[in-house]
Amino acid sequence: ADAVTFQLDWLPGGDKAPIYVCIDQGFCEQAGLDVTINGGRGSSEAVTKLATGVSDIGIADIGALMAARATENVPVTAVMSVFNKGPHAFYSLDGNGIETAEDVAGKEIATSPFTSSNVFLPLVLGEVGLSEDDIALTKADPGALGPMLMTGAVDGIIAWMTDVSRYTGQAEEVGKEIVVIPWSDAGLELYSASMIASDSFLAEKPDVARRFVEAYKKSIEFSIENPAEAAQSVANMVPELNAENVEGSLRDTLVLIDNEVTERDGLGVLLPERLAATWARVAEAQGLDASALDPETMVDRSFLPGTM
Amino acid sequence: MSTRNAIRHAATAPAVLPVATFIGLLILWELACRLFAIPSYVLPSPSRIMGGFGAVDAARWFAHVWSTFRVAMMGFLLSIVISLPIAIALARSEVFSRAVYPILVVIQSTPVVAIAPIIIVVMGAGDLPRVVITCLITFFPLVVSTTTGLLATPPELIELSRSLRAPVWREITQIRLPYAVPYIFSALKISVTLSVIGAVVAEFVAAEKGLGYFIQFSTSMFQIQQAWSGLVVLVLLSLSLFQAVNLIQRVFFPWSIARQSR
Amino acid sequence: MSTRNAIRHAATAPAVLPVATFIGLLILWELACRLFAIPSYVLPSPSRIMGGFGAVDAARWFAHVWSTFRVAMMGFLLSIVISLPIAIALARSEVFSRAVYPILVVIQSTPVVAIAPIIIVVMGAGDLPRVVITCLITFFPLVVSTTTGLLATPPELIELSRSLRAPVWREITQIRLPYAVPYIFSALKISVTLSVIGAVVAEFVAAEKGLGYFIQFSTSMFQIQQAWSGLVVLVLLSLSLFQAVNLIQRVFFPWSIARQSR
Amino acid sequence: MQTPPAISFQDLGQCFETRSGRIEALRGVEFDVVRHEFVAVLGPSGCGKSTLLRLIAGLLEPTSGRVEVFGSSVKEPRDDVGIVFQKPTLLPWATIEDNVCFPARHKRGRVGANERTRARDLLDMVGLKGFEKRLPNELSGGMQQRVGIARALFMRPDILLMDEPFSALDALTREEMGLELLRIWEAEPKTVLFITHSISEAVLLADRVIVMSARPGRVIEDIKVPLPRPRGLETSNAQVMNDFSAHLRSLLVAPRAA
Amino acid sequence: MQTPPAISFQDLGQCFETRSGRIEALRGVEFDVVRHEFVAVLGPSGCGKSTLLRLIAGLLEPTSGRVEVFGSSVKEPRDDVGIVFQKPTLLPWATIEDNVCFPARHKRGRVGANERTRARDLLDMVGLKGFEKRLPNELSGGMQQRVGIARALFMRPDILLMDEPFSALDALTREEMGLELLRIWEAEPKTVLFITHSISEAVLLADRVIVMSARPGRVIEDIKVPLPRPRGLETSNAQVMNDFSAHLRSLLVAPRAA
Ligand SMILES: Nc1ncnc2c1ncn2[C@@H]1O[C@H](COP(=O)(O)OP(=O)(O)OP(=O)(O)O)[C@@H](O)[C@H]1O
Ligand SMILES: Nc1ncnc2c1ncn2[C@@H]1O[C@H](COP(=O)(O)OP(=O)(O)OP(=O)(O)O)[C@@H](O)[C@H]1O
Ligand SMILES: [Mg+2]
Ligand SMILES: [Mg+2]
Repeated sequence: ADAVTFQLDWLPGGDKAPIYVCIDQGFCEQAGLDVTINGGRGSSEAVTKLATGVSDIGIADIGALMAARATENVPVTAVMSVFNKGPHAFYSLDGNGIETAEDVAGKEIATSPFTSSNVFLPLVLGEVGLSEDDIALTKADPGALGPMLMTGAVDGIIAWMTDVSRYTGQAEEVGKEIVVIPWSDAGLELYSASMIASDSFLAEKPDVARRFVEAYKKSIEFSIENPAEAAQSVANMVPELNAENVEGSLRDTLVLIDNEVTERDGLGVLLPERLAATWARVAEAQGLDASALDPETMVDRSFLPGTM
Repeated sequence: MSTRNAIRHAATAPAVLPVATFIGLLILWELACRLFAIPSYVLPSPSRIMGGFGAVDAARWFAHVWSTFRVAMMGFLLSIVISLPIAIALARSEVFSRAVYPILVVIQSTPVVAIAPIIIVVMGAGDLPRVVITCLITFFPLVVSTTTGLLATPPELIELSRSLRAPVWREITQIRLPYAVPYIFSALKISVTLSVIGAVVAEFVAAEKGLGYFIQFSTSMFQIQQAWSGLVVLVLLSLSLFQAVNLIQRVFFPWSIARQSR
Repeated sequence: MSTRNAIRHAATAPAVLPVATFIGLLILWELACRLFAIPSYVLPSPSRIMGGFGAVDAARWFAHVWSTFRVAMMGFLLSIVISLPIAIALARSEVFSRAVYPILVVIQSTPVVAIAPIIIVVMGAGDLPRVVITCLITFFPLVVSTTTGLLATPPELIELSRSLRAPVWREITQIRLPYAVPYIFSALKISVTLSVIGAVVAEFVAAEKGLGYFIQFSTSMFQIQQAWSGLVVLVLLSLSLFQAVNLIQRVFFPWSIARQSR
Repeated sequence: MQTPPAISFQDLGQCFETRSGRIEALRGVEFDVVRHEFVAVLGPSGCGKSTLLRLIAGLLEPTSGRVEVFGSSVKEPRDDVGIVFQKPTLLPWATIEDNVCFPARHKRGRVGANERTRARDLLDMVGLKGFEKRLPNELSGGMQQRVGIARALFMRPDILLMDEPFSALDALTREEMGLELLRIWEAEPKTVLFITHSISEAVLLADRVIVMSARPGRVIEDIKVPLPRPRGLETSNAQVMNDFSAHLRSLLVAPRAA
Repeated sequence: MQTPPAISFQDLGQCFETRSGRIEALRGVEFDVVRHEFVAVLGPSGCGKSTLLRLIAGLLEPTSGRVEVFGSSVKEPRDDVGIVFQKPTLLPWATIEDNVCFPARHKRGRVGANERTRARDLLDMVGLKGFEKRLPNELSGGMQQRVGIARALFMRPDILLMDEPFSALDALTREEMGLELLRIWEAEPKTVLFITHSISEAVLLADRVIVMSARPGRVIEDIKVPLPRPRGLETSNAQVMNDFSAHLRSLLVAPRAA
């Protein structure tokens, strides 16, 4: 079997289910692949590890790859989309008076210091006619956001769609109900988590890469159809996780993978227009020169099965 | 016989009081959690934390503890091995000291997270980068304290050594180092707890197991009780290592422990 | 006059050598980056890092430095204020020492990230949690070293004090503390660099400015040169604080610096 | 007697427990020192003289028997006792003058201008004029010892305990300091317990001489000095003195020979 | 003379620079010590005797003039010189026996069985039998001083420098130790420079006595002791000795009175 090192952009969890499904359900083995999973600590770190050849292929926010390509020209290329929507959202509690994105005006909102959500915040506020000056923003450790919301220290928080079930659980413990406002509903249309690979891997082992992408895609489809089994696969491989929790976050995550955009464009597809729109948003949000990168140069769609 | 007695005495006598304090604090904590109905994702009560231990089985716990312990110890020992010669050189040579001290401060004050990518790229993903990170976090107190200790030797004893025309390294091993022992142990106590912190930080940056990884992982998965149970184990590990250093000092360097004078 | 001279002498004389070392290392670094064509996202060359300074304007730099400096200093001073009485109590009372030392070790070895949620929930997201985090990271070396120093006083001098029937606090302030000064400064040197690390860690946990925030933020935006320029400033800040502690010792406690004997 | 003795030992014994066994330092020591008496203690090295002094000073608790000062049992150090330690025991970071003033600073927290003057006078008296601002490590052994003497006199103690105060001094300085001590003792009467190895010094200075045996230390002679006061340098040559010295000498030789 | 003197001072001067000004400790010191001579140095406290000794030992560099040992200028400590320091200077963590063996351990890294025996013999000789395994802080002042003497003799040095070695000893122990020293000196001839404050001790032990003036220290008398060898306790009572002592005494008093 061919060895492949797979790079996560964060710690294992329900949102990373497909790669565990791939191994645990035998899709990788069937494709003649021997996959090792490398834990990650953020998208930028994952990009660096791919660029330096520590890993072959992996998952990271495409915005991070865009920034990295624009500033450092890293030898990493996107091959497939995984989340075709941004995962960012406002969370609030029922009764805090936040029902839509417009309602955050004048409220206290907490976010974690280094999440990619922060760069998109001005854009989503702009979509609803607000600016950052209209909200009181505090930055605190991600672990503190839930407690801050539940204890009433803030009116709302910025977090990802992948955590709906967890925040719901926290709210239940104090007898409250959660309100989630995805930014995609407020007009922020973009790709986020994507499969990216090091250029040398793609150039030297195109066949392995192609087989891997295919097996991965199969795993995503399996996860969509059998979330409970997929969750069990994760729990099998990561004893610190229990299947119930994993299933909750996997179900939250599937919304970003399998939705109306997928229906329209197909699973894993990186459409040039949406890609260009994503880059425009990223460039605007991070203050990068929009002409510094042609997003088409950083994708290679030839590895996605069925497109060629 | 006498050494064994010393070990037994040193090991048992001081255990009662801290244990009592701990039990008292645990009870207070449990009561506070119940009385003020503190949500468990802010601060779980001890009884709920106990539940967190069931999250993974004993073998897995052992693997986490062993991984952290191994990295902490290797980093700690490496930093001892590195610090001693550096401290000796710093104490011996004013020039070396001026040239090298600032570099040590630079290394000490560089946040590990900022240079983690290089460390990992250069050293791969095995134990090595973690041991190096631990060592980077641990070595500075050892260097500073040992240097201070080496220089604090009474001048009369240095004159004695000089008058005997002993080789310099014997002046260091037979006079300066014994004199520096209280300083060195004071630094070892600091460094041994830092070595656990260092291993944890290293696991935050790059690891798939270990108590730091377990805690961070559990936190990011919102498994707060599980995270706290990891924290409890971590703290116990740290305490044991600290007490081990204490014990070593009591048994092998009893003269270096200043007695209470009243 | 004499104090001013001492300051001038202490400040200028030792500066040449470390500066020379640094310039040498910078040149090596630049050469290595060029010769081995190290990608700048792994390790940018000094010349490229210089470019990173232009990323934000001087006022913004100042705001970041000031924020980190302020938190580091407040945490450092707070930990001095806290450590001294604790160290005195630990040195005075065997019982207190046994009961409290383990608790201090627990506090020291708890990774800040693990308890960040409580700290933030309890203290909000202002300067307070950051100062507290810095203090938590800084206080332990001070406590351990000061305690060791207080207990290292020669017994003859303690007898002198007892024979004078002085109040205990004068025994501490006039005999034990002066004797502990070398130990205390050795700990201050460790703690002052830890205080910068502490402020940086605190900024990772809760902040919108400061050098730690800037570095982490730049890294997460893949602005590697910018991150490194932040790192350079951070390290310079740390070095200056370290040298400031050194200078204070040289000027105000010259007798506490053991002279090189050869 | 109505008024209690200044110092009184009752069947005093002292043992030290050490890693390698116990040492019996003193056994059945029993004698009194009357108020304003000047008593010299002689005895072989290691016989427990310093231990005796630390017991009176309240720095050590007797393992058996009693030590009383002015009729009350010694439980802790007293204000009215001044000590010259066998080692100089100076604060290395303080100037000589500050070392002499240290008792005032340490007991009361401040040093008055009068006290500074007194310290300088005492330093002058012990022959250290001009060294007020030096540090202890800039002084010779004998000079450090003299600082210790000045410090003990500084607080005008009722009882002065002196542990071989003149041992590091040359003969001349020693005699000068001895006569100076007598002058002070006559001007401001105080009880003095004076440990020395010099028979002639003991005879020159003391009202009474106590001779101790080798370890475990016991009192083997307690004898009044039959010389009139005031005494001066000429006393040292007197025939009485020579005879008396010879007697003490024989005592000190005897126990060892036995 | 063909063979160079064991020790030779040539117009030696020594100044110390301190925070609060310079101190002139020695000025124009000039004398020789012949091989195997036993020379005693007398002088007032603080006159520079210890400084003189540290100059010979190579622990200090003269600020002017020269110090020679066996004809070569002293640049650093020498192997053939043994020193008894004025303070005992023992290693607090080592037993008494280990302290005596320390020169061997420190110079060569190991201590042979013979050497341990020698250390125990020396301890026996200085009256410390039974204290081999104790720690320095369990000993009295005089006992510590004797450990220092045993340590200096341990390496059988050619030149023995002794800085008030017997100052903390009682008269009897002092005489015993002095005679023991003479015995060793006669059995294994060596050059001895012996600083003391006791005129009678100087006269009893030395071939020659050097008398120094108060600071800055100069040689004011350099005189042979007119007593035959071997000497013993009876010597101390001899008439010659008394007269000679009186002469030295007058010398020591004179400069101060002037
Ligand atoms: N802290 C101690 N621990 C153990 N033994 C001690 C201690 N202090 C003194 N001794 C022992 O007690 C005995 C008497 O000691 P002390 O210091 O009183 O003698 P001394 O008469 O003052 O002698 P010297 O004239 O030599 O100073 C000695 O044998 C000594 O070994
Ligand atoms: N390290 C030093 N720094 C400054 N001055 C010093 C130093 N060592 C000695 N002196 C001075 O030199 C002079 C001679 O000192 P030294 O110790 O040689 O005297 P000494 O003859 O041995 O006296 P004693 O008999 O009291 O031991 C003294 O006045 C002393 O103050
Ligand atoms: Mg004594
Ligand atoms: Mg001297």
